[in-house]
Amino acid sequence: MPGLEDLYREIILDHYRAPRNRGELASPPAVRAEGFNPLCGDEVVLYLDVEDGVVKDIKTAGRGCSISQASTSMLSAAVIGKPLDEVRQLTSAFKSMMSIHESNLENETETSQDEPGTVSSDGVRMGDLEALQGVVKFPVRIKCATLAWNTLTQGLDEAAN
Amino acid sequence: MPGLEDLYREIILDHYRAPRNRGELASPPAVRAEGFNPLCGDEVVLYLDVEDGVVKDIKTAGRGCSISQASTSMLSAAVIGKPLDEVRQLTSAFKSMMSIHESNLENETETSQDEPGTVSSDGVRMGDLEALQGVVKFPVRIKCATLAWNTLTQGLDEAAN
Amino acid sequence: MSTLAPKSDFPLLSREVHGKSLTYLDSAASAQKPEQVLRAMDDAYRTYYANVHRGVYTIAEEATQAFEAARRSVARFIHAERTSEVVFTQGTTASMNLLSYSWGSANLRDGDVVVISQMEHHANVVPWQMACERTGAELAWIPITSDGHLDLSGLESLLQRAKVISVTAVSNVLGTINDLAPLVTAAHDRNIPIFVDAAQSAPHQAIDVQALGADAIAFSAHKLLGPTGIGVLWARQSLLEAIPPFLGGGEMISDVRFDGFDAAPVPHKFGAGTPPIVEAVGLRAAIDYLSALGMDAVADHEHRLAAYAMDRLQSELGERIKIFGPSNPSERCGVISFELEAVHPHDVSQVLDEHGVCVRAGHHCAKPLMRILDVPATARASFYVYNEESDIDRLVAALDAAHRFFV
Amino acid sequence: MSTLAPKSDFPLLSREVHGKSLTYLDSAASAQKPEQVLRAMDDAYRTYYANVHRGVYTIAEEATQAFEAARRSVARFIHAERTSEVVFTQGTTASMNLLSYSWGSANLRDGDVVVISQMEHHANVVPWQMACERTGAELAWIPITSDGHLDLSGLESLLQRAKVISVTAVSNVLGTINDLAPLVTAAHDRNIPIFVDAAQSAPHQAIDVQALGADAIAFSAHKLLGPTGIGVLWARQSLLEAIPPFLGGGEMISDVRFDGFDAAPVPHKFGAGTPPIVEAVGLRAAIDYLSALGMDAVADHEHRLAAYAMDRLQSELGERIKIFGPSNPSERCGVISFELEAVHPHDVSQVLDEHGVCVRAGHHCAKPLMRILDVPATARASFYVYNEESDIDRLVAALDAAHRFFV
Ligand SMILES: Cc1ncc(COP(=O)(O)O)c(C=O)c1O
Ligand SMILES: Cc1ncc(COP(=O)(O)O)c(C=O)c1O
Repeated sequence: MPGLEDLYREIILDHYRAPRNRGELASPPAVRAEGFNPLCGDEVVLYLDVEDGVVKDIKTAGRGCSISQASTSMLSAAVIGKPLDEVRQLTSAFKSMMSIHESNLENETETSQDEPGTVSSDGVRMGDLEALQGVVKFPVRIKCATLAWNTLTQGLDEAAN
Repeated sequence: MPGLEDLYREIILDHYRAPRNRGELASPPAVRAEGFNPLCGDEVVLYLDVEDGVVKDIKTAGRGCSISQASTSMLSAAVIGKPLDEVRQLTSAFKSMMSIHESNLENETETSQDEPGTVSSDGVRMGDLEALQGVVKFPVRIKCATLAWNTLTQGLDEAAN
Repeated sequence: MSTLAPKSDFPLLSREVHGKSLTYLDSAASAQKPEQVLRAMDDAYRTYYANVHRGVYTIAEEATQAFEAARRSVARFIHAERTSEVVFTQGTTASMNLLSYSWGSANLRDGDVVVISQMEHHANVVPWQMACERTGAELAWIPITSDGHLDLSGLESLLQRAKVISVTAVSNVLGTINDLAPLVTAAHDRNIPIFVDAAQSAPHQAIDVQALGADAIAFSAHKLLGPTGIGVLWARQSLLEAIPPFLGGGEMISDVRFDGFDAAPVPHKFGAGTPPIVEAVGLRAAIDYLSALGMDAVADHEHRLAAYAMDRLQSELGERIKIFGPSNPSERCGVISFELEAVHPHDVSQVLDEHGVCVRAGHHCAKPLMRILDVPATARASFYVYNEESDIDRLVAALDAAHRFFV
Repeated sequence: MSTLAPKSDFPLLSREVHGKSLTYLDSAASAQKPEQVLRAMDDAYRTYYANVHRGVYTIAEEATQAFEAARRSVARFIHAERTSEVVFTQGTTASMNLLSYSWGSANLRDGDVVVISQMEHHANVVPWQMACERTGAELAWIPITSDGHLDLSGLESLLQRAKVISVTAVSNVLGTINDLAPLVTAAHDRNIPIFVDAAQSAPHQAIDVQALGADAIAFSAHKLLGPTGIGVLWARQSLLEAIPPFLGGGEMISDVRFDGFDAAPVPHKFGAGTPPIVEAVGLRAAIDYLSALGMDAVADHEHRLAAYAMDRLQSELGERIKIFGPSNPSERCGVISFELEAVHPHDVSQVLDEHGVCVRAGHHCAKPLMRILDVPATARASFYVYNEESDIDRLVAALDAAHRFFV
């Protein structure tokens, strides 16, 4: 049985207690993306200022559990100033760490049978984000961790249009 | 556990094999009443010739199991030539022998907890009809036995109008 | 200072979680089952299982008798006038849908109003929203007071074009025991029916549908020590007779022709298909179990635990906790929703689980109420016959630990 | 000359009736349950029971995993492309009603035609009669041949204004295994869907919904060694997404506001209310049990018993018995309906009960077919994995005795 310390690493609690990049950006020009987990009510709002293929600035809002809010904060710290291709790599590395199968005969929230992902297979450096790895041992909470990242993808797609 | 001989008394089988008063009466003037057991498909048709408060003639048709058809045959033999008040007494004596509760908190087909009825409490002479007493030990079949009598009541009500 | 029912009757309660003994405080979501219920069901499958109705052979007859005996048991439990007023469904949700489809299609028209309250479970909201979409009727919402009671001050105007009132007897979030009498009177003064969601009241207090005066009530077996897969709709015979059938199929017909069908008499008219046979046996065993405890004793026990819990939570956690719903414990069932300062309900529930304490976190299928309370979710502890004061002590200790962990 | 599954796995089969050992020949009405299924359910209630979805604590998570694992099990059993195409309902009847209400309301209009067959169970007749009443559509009936097969010679004209075909895979009266391929082709040539009542096929032969090509199928757990209270609707993802929700309530929403609701994604959109949780666990155990036997072996076993039964019944009872349905046993499942000369089916069943032999007597929820066969009722013997030749020998002997008794 995984223990609480696997889920609530110190760095996660730190991001939860002192979230980075909280605030708003005028939208437009920034893109505003909103993510919502209907099952638990978690809410994530991202303001993205994308210029010349780089995430120039990001602000976050929303409310929810420690995992969703810490994940949002960590995401903001991880992507700020990064070129879009790196951000996309990081996103897919993060999702693969969360081992979410989109395979048909598996349930959406199902975790893989293999060992939970360590550092991404593509060799992307995850940094602090690795602290969220423990979440995969708590399948119900995976959606909390991925909500911000799904919202980011949504926002970047919108920014691309 | 009651045995088959309780249900299928010799006299019942006799009425089943050689039903009395089979046939039709022109209607009108005779009243035609039809009864139907939706659960098992038993069907009883009675032609009643009621004159001056007396069942002058009765003919029967329909098809179904031995109990429903024997009961129809026995009914026809029991009521032919009888004044209506005697017929009504017999009907209620028969139904009480079948111990059907119409009480609200009991199920329609429920049998009583007391001993199954013997000769009717009103002292009505049941004659051959008593042979049908064994049916109460087979709750599923009670509706087969009472179908003809319910149809009779229906027919007599109609004749009274 | 003890449980009402022996804890040892409930096999699951002897389980451990994370090396801790289990403190099950989620009975409002679903109750644990006593041995007596599990054995009754197992025994049915092992000794007299067959499909019901129509079978002539011994086992089929025994199964039918057991199934119909369960219907009588339910009728007695809720003091129904007739057994035939008891319809078995899949649960409260299915019962409310039966009403919203069947009663709704026969009675709701464009511009009519369906009156519900702001504290309804989705099971008593969404079916009516759907019925409104189908018929052009509209919803009107009875508001709630800051103390978590129905606010009936504006009832007159809400009822202007009302065709039905459908309300919960007990809130599954606030624990509020609603006083339904004025609503019953108001409905009947206007010759409209009143339906009651009894999902949270049937398990916890005696119900007398005749004294209550409502026209229909719905509840689920699984919250009442019984199995999943079965629930009850009780409605007045005259109402059941007046409305059209809902689900079509076997058992609910008296004849099927190429050009149409005739419905069977009530209650079979609403019993399409093979019913939850063994579940009915389980429900009966649950009712027997509760009746032996006595429903008044059950209600008292829960009031006692609710009072103890509110007292302990407030005295131990003080400003750090906010409890929703009536401040007077005697106005509520054993359901307590709360917010722990700076800790999200999900995290509360997660940390409590580590202590073996099971509480629910979320919107409790009452999103409209969450909007009114202005929270995305709450944590909820709920008590039943197998709980006692020491369970609440463990809850309080675990909450204290959770708060320290996060703040 | 033996059962396919050990008889000792089925506790009920060791029971005696009237001092005789039991010969259970009514599996088409409902199957008996193996130990493995009963233990899986009992174990769920005893060790990991809680309401599913939304719960954060360990037991709720375990219950949710078990429930969703059952969905995957069903998906694999019928070779569904996606797990999300599997919807749990109360049974075949509820599944057909979901289609007739939800698909029907979105697709049927005045003058449209719904094509069914004369051998349908009421579960695939009455819901469509009701949908026709609501929408103004009409029923058209595929006739049957004298040998008990679908008569497709007039299909073209039946399909003129057709909006859907809904047929049974196997007749619960005649035992006929229908060749659905030409119907699937005809439906898809016209761009209309075809729904299949698989209540009598899913328990008895392998199903591959992708190979079958149908758009939806329905079946019940209780005929498939599983518990009462649960059934399955499988439908293509695109169909489930296109049609509106059926029952409203908790779990089937993604949001509920005062002015309306948003439905959850498939399959939860069709999962209103607390589902039959432990029943799903039981269904999974039943599927595991059948899969271990092998569905092809199950089908072979039944063909063998059907052939043996038809041979023995005809050779021992000769002119005294009339068997309905296909004369070639390889065209039928293990279901044999018959008429015993001069003995009403009810009396047949009653006398057989005295010999410990359980057969069903009645219209088998197929009144339109009874009208075509021109009988008020039939007696029906049906076989499953726990039956063997000696059961049929006892049936034949008891029928002989019944005939002597009455004639
Ligand atoms: C062919 C067929 N369809 C539908 C049904 C109805 O199944 P259920 O009663 O489980 O809903 C049955 C079973 O009686 C059946 O044999
Ligand atoms: C007040 C109330 N109504 C309705 C329901 C729905 O019950 P079920 O999910 O058993 O259909 C619940 C239970 O969650 C409830 O608490």
